[in-house]
Amino acid sequence: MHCRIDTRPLDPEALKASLRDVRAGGFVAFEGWVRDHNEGRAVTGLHYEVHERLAVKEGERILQEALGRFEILDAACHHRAGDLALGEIAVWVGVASRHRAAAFEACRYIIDEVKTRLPIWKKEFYVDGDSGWVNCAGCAAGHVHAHR
Amino acid sequence: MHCRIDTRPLDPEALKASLRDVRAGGFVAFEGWVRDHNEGRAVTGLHYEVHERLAVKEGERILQEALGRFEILDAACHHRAGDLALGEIAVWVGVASRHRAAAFEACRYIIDEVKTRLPIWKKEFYVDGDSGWVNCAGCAAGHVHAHR
Amino acid sequence: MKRVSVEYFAVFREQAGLSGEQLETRAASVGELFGECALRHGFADPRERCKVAVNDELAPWETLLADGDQVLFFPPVAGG
Amino acid sequence: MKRVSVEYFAVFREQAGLSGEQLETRAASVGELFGECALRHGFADPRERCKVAVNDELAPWETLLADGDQVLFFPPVAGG
Repeated sequence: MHCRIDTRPLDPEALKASLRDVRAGGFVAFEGWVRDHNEGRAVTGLHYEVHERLAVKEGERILQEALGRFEILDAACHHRAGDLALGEIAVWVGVASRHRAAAFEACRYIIDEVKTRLPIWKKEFYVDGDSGWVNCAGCAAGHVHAHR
Repeated sequence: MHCRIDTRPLDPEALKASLRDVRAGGFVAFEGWVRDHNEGRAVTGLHYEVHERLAVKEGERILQEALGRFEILDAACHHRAGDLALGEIAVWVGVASRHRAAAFEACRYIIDEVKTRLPIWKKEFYVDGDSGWVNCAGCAAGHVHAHR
Repeated sequence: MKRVSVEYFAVFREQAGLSGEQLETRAASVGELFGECALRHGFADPRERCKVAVNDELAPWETLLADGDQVLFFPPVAGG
Repeated sequence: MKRVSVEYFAVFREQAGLSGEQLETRAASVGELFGECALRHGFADPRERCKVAVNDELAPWETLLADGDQVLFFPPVAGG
């Protein structure tokens, strides 16, 4: 069970290897990829600001919850911080279990909770030079100018 | 969209690369791993017999169904044939979508259908030298002797 | 009498002791043909859990058997 | 009067124009303190969508403020 904030690109095969278990018959992974569009605007890349200590603490709590609620063997979650390009992996969640149903449910649970509970903020950069924090009132893209 | 039967080890990163799409924000993968136990018996490995032509045809039909039912961008499924060792990947399903909910649902749908519809048969080999076809009446493990 | 070819897979092949045979049969449907073969070779799996393909397409058990058909009998599948 | 330290993140840091400050306040709870800071710096996000951590632990808005507390104000999160 491990939750980490990484400033370097995530390596799914290495992360998966950390969950290897000969008792496991099913493995489910979720990857969040940086898209080229969001709400109709062309995105060129994004920046994740993370409060690392609290993000890891909350992430580990979520993984523990999943281990308690679902019949799984192990689970992990890694999230990127800093600048990301299109197509990069922003977040990786992996779950190994004896049977597949529990792996699907736990993986879904973990990513849903991670997205709403971890102190992580996403700033999108747009083709026209603007930028904006996602999910934040009164600071819609186009009103805030990029200052990287 | 592709479904294949492979006699060599599956390469998840290469398979995933085939589904890359800058419009995709979520990617879900399922891997079936060869476990060391099944129904209380210690397993040493297994053999998949596959009717390749019909398995590919039915697998492609399942992928088309998923593309029609869920808001996904692309999906693929590869299944091994032949002899597999513990821990090897027996089946890989990957789904890319704009939003994660559809990717989870489609991935779950595909693997559920693949397991019940593709003409693939699994023979398990046990520590005590016995073997048995899984899911088959009147031929429970221990009654059929290995003859690899 | 129709002449058909039959192929067996996995546990059916092992129980029959052969992977295929050429048969002459009066069976009207592929389901009826399966009944004949199951009886002769001692297949234990109930038909509801098995599948049949006729001329390279999965088919319902009610499919009428025609002279020259190629029939594949599939025991319960277990992919994954 | 209590002396507390406050830190701002993401859009709050940009809107405040600073990442942290030392404050003297009569606010009883961290929620009350947030109200003061939001007014002064023009934070637009409703409190229900924001979070607060006190002394390195996420905490409810009703948490009583104590002298020397380290308070972190988090705008709406967007991981993934």
